Amino acid sequence: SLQVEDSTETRINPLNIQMLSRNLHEQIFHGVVPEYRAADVERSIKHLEKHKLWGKETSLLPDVHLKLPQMYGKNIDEHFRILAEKQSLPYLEAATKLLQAELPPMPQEWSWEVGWTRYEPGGESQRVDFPDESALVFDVEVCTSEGNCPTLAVALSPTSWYSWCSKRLIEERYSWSNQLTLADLIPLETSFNSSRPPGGQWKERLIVGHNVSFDRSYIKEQYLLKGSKVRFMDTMSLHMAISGLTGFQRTLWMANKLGKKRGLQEVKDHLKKAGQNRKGPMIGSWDWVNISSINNLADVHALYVGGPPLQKEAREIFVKGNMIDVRNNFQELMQYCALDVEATHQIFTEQLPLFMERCPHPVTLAGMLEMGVSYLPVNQNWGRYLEDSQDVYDELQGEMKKSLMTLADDACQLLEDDRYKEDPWLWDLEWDVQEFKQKKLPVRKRKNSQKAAETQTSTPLPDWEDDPGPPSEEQLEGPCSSRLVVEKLKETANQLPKRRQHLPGHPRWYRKLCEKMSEDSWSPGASLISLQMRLTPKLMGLTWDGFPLHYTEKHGWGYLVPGRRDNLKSQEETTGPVCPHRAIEGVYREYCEQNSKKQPEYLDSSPSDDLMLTNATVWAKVEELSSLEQFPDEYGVKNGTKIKMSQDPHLTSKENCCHYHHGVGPYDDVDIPGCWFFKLPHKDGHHNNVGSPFSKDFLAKMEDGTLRAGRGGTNATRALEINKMMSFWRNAHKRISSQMVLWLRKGELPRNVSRHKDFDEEGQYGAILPQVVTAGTVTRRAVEPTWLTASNARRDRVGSELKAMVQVPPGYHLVGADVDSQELWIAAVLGEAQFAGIHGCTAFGWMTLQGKKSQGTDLHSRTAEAVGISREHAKVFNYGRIYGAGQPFAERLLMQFNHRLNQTEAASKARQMYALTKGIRRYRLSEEGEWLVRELDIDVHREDDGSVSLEEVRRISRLASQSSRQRKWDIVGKRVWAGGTESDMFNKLESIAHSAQPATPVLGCRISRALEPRAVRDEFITSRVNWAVQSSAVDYLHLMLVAMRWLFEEHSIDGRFCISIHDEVRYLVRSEDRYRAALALQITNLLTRCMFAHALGMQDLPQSVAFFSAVDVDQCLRKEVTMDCATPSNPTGLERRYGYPPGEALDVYQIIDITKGSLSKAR
Amino acid sequence: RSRRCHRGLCSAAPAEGSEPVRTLLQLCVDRHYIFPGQTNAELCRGGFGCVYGPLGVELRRNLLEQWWYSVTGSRARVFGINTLSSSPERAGVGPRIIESKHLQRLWDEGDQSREQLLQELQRCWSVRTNLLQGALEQFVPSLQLVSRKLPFGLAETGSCFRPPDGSGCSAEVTQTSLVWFCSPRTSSQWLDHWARQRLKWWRKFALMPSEFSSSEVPQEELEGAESRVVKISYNFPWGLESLETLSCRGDTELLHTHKGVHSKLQFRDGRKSVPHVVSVSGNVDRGLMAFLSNSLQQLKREDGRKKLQQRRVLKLHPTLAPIKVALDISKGATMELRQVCEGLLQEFLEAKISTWPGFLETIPSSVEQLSAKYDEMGVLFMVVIGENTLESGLLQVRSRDTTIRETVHISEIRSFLSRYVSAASSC
Amino acid sequence: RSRRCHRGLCSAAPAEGSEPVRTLLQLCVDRHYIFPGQTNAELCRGGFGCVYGPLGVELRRNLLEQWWYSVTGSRARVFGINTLSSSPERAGVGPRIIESKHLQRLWDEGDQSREQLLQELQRCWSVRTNLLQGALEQFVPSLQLVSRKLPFGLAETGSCFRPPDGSGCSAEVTQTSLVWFCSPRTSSQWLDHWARQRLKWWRKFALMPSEFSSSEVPQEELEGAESRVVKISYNFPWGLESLETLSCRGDTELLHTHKGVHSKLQFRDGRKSVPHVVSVSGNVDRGLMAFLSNSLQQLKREDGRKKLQQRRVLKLHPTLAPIKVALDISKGATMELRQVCEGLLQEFLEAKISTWPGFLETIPSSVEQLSAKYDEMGVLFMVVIGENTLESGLLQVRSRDTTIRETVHISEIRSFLSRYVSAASSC
Repeated sequence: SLQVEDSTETRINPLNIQMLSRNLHEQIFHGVVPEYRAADVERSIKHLEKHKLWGKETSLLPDVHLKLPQMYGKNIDEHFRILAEKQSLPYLEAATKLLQAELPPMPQEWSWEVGWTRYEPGGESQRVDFPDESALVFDVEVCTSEGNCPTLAVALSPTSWYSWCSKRLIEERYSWSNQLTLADLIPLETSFNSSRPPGGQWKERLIVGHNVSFDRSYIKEQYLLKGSKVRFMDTMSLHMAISGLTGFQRTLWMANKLGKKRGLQEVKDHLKKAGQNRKGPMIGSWDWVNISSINNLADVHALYVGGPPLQKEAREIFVKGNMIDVRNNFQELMQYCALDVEATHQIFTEQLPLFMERCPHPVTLAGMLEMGVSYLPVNQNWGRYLEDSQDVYDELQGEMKKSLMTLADDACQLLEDDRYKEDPWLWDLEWDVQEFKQKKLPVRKRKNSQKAAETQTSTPLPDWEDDPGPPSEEQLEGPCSSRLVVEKLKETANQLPKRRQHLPGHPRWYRKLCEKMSEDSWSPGASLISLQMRLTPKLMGLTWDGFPLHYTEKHGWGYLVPGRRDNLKSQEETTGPVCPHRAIEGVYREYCEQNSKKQPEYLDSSPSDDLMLTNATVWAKVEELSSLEQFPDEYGVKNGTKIKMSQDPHLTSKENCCHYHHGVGPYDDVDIPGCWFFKLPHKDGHHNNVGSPFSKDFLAKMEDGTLRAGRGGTNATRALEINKMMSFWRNAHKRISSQMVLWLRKGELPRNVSRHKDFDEEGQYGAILPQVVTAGTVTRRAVEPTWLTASNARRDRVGSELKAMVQVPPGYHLVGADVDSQELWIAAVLGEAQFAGIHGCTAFGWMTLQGKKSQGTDLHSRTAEAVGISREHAKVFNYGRIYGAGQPFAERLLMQFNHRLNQTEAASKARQMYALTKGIRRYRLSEEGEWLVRELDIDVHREDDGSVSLEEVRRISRLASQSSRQRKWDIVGKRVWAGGTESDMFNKLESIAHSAQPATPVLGCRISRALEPRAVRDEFITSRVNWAVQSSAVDYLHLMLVAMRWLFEEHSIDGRFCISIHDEVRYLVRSEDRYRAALALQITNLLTRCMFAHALGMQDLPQSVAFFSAVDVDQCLRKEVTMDCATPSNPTGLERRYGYPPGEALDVYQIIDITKGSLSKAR
Repeated sequence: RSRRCHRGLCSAAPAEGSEPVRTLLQLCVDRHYIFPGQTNAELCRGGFGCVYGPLGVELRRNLLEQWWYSVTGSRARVFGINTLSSSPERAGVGPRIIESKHLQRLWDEGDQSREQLLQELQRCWSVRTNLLQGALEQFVPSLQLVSRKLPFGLAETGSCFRPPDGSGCSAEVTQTSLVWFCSPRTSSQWLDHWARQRLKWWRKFALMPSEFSSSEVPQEELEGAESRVVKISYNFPWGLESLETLSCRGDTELLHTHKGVHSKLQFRDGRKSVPHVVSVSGNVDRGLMAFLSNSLQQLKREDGRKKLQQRRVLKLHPTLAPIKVALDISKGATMELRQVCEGLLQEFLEAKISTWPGFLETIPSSVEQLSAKYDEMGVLFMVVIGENTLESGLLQVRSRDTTIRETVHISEIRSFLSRYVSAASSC
Repeated sequence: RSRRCHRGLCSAAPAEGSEPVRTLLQLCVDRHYIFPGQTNAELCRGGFGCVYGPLGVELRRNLLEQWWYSVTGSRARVFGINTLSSSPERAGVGPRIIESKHLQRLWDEGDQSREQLLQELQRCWSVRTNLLQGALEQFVPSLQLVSRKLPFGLAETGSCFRPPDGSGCSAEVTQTSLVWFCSPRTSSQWLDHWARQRLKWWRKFALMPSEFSSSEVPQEELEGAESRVVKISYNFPWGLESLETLSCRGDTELLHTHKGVHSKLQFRDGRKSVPHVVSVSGNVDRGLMAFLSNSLQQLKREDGRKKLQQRRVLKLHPTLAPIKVALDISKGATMELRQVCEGLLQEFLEAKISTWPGFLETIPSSVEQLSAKYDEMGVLFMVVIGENTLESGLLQVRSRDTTIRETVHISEIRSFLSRYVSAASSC
């Protein structure tokens, strides 16, 4: 065995990776000295050399001296088990009571009274402050039309039923404040008007519910800054962990349930793919449908409990009805709510044992309990933020509409002299106008009027008029004669049709943009216009590389390229609008003149926002694409990545092609005289039509000038700019402004807040409880629609400062950190454990640990360099690949980054990138295959590990079938990746995914039953591979939560869990404890990583990943402590507008310096 | 952006030769926004008050009306005041006003020394250079209005006399002023609030809102008591010029105005602080020019004979447009047609729709010439009464914005116009 | 009625001892029509512009608005203009305006003779004493507007600086002016016409119309170019004072202003005559006092304990009343009640109903105290929101004129108020 060790604190492993400082290693691994086999070391060095990483200079980090708190058990795994068991014990006990209880009978009659009522088994009922048993199943119903106030609730303890009614339900009043107070919410631990529990002691209690985070947001004590020890178990989350479905599976499941297995396009595609599977028509892939369900209570109930289906009709009253409806159906609705509670109890009884079996490590449960009590402090600035954002948004919206309306008005001028016929964009709009209609008068009457007309005298005006002098007194007093004439004329209104024509003198397209005068909401002009309309790009005169845009029903948005000659003759005969191809030539000529200097190639334009993908969105993208991708055909008989474009029958044949422009097309079936039609490129491939050139996929093309407004000058350009600014708030404002904020009165705040010197009497202090589903996806990641997906503040996005609006109350700080490259490290360490069991032994691992941006040796720089793209773009590729995306994904992405790249170039770049990273597919022969090779005596070329290449497999297969015509041989056993930097990692991930019972390597949580090979065979591989990494990341988070809770309790750090957003955790901590909390966080990270290494059989940890690179100590929630979060709605930034200076970002050395390395309270 | 001025008339740095500037000013004169004259045009361009024609007066009235409504109507705690433009109490500061007969008498008496003469002048009332001082003076009496509670504001519009540099005389400018009194802690927030509100207001009436912008004045350019200043500016063809200035002014000026008597100034927040002042001061004359400049649209078009023509339209916001509708007779004016016009005119005036009595014009013009003229005047609609109006009651109504002619019945025209204007002002 | 003035401040001839006068002025100060201060009260009473409080400002705005609407909206041929209150072209007449820094510099240079100094001052811009001159100057450019046809008028409102005799300084007064150009033949008829129209206008808004009267000024009191003068006066507690002066002024001033160039001034009546001028000039500041004085009603009443009380009501015409409605909370103000008030306030402000936010007052008063206060302010209605509003949506609405409290539902109050005010203004 080899040992490269130094006598001092500093430890280096044989691959020159700096390991944990000696004192830390000893405290954590109890003196277990890692040993390395020479062969492994040698193999690793060879591998690193091959990827030009061996011998690269590495730098040493300063050692860390730290006295860790006393740890339990004989190793770190036991330590964590003991902590978690201790933390979750009271709640597990409570749960057990629920499971074992013999339930009391459900009351027949519900009490119409404000607050809680308890029902005794005997039928009598009494008012109580709150149910005080240690475990409850609980459900809240809210009449949504009346605001956010809870309406009624039912709770079930092992011994009694309870009901709760709100004051607003029982008492009728003309108006209720729309601002909720604690008194409006449901008390579970305190009596009315009190925010302290009876006896002053908070009890550990458990609340069970389906999607319980929703119910939690209506519980009074949950909004208190500190105190409650109530925890929540969510039957929906438990279900996801046991039997959850991926997004795509959910679609299939629904289709299956509705019996439309063949109706949905996606299902069709899926069946087609499944049909190509060599397993033949007998697919096992539908088995999973029966052992899973989607998330709603009724379906989950049917899955775990069965029996008659749950009735959900009554729910509609809460959704669509008002308070009066609820009052009228009170008994029925109470009953409905109680039945839900009963069903939830039944589900829970079935689920808990299953969950404990499938997620056996106690940390998982303890982590989920902690995750369920997230808390976001806010203050009066929240209201300001909502107001400002909406305000700015409305203003921009108004401005955009104004611009568009002006464009529409201006276009009307073309009606004069039919000038629209010469307009390159507007020639094919509907320009017809209507005749103004008047009723035909009956003949007799007409005669009369004719007569009247004849008798009408026409008096000429005098040549000049002298000053007539003032009107006489009579003239002033009596009705004015000219008024009488007008009044008389008004009588001709009877000749008008009953229903007035709508703007008959305006062209038809304009008419459609105007509201009818008869509408109450009428406003002048083309007020119905919006960016999404088909004529808007034309009004703006959009061009693509200088060609005017054109829309066809069949191909969506494209553009017209002038110069076509073969279809010019036909234009004499056409009756429809004729294309002014001369004018189009003029547009392009002008464009060429303006761009006479050769345009620089925008090969690597700065990434637009949709490419600044968060890790979650990268995965969403990958999943979406992989569901459409064909199954990689392992034999290569069919090409899995067929280019659909070549199949398109409407593509113009080569001879007729446009000689000077290359793009998607031309399409022959669009017969526009003098012009070829090309489609705008679609991000998902050319067979897709572009529905709007304003979708966010084209934002980057507008920024680089490919797509631009040719007319209306500033109006059109400004509209495009505004569209970009509004994008965030447009999508998010509903969710954000419906966040339920509860403001606490002074007496409801802890004294350390209300007596703090910064406490503002006129300020508001409160909280939002984000409705986090603790395990909301099949990977057990948390799901929440607002906070967990919020992007960071951007200068040009209204409202994107959202997260920074989470602001601490006086005397508190937010302490938190991002786990550095969490997913990359998890993937890497899995690969390393597989390859040689040494940290840094694979190229991928080495880059993750030691790679430096400055030396170009980190992962992203390497990919960027290898493929010739920017580092930012490379990042997207790298994450996508690790999430399981294949080459087609990379191809598509490449073309999206640079539309001037053609398919062949993109494909070759993608292939190059995959060969370098993921490696090449190689095969192990099956027993049958080995037998054939021996039998037929084939000379097979094998790698060191015995694998063969695809060509060899094909050759063997060919030879085999030659020798025996009929028989089909199954010659391939295991498939492996080889030769790439990440091959071993993928091999490990795939081996997990393909194992009979896939489970996370660290905490041993098993994959959902709906994804186990037993149920799905070889399908959903991408999801399963991804699951291995993602689910391990969840383990990581759970470990951290458990460790943090332990350290907070052990060392009396006054704080609470706030929120975790994927790889980021935040705690709300009393200001005086903030540095100790920061130290606790660093120690937590150290222990968590060690736990990972330990579980993978490596009794050591590289120093570079042991600690967070920085712990943020801040007063608001933001990605970087220095971000000022200036946006259009917050133009002056956080510091100036809200008075929040930058926070501190402290590394472990700084923290040790401040705290002297001690978690204990200073004396 | 400094400017040489002589006797109050500014000759802006970039000579006014530039085409768009000349076009704009010429149009203002031709279309009765301002009265002709070189001096007048220069005042107008320099952002000073000038002699306005009937359309300019209406535009200015509409503008002031909208300002007043938006500021005093925006919050319950803004009170309008009106202080004197000249005052004996401000003696010693600002330009002074002196009776010419008095001057004459001094002249005639002839026995005073120069010092005495100057002293005599010095004793005269001075005229204000801004509205701030007046509002500060009225702070104490206003406290009673609000029972000593903050925040509140005093709004005022009126003429001020600004000394263009170099000259001994003062030119006149109509200012708007909101002086906002708030707690020291919130003054910066209020500044932001008002800056946003004001910018929104300017943009609301603009054809191209982005030409109006706001910017923070850098710390090093602040003067006197200012601790923060935000300017709202308009991008004129001759460069960016400030329309409205908002500043955080602390409490020094307030204390100084009331001779440092803290007790009089304190408000009820339990801490006995003196309020801070946020001032919002705008230049209506320059604002008027900004809207004229912003709304002037020049559209190129080729006519039937491929000749390039320019159409100039003053697309003023319907709320601001000085004339909403013009009444004309198509051709062959007769007494009968004229009577119809007069009747309609009466009806419109009663409905407070400002109307241009084009039918009184005795020199006949073609409908095209009239349209071009009204477009340049910013008239929203041209109503044409023709021979067949007498039979059918139908009118031709041409829209400034779309150039399209629509047929409307005489019984519906008034309500259409009223609705058009009121709907446009509410959105 | 001559008055002794010192430095612009008039001490009116009849000492202000008289009871009704004191009551009126005190009420104006107490109820925020004018700001307090001896000087201010004197200015106000003397018919000069003074420092107006929020209610005074609104009343003045309403008055000016009505004047403008009645004059420019009355005939198609009245055009609004706006001239400068100071002008370089009027040098030689009227008070002069001089920059104090300039004065300072002259002082410092110290080497000029008195004559030079006076000359220097003489060269400065002068401020106007009336609006007539400005209109006369704009006659020629305006001719184009009307294609040289008569009659037509130029209307303007603005500050003028009037020299109260004896002093070397000028006080300020807001004037209204209509300058009517007509044929020499009709000018006397037009004078009568306008005199009748104007008197009608004043009386329209009066509680006691007969206090407004018109009278022809005797021939021997005419000045300068005047050939006939009619005055409209109000009978103040301190005597009759003139509010508006109408005069036939012939063509001399017009000719003089345009340096006698006949050709420029001729109009098209086939006779090449120069128009005659009829001027209508009013004093808004004094008019405001007239309406305040006219509408103040003092009612005696005995209360339950047979004690004589005085109820003072400012029964201003609904159109003029600066505040139409006050919003108050009956008692026990809660956040919820306040929210209702704020909602209503917004609704009223949007409907442009000027509203007094009484609910913001933190010192509680009884409904009786509030009514008395609002009566003195001239508030038309007091709306009281009470605890039961939250349940039933019902409000108490008390009328200033009847003192009766009516119950109105919250959904109907806005339209009730709007209708009340608009109906009152049209009759």
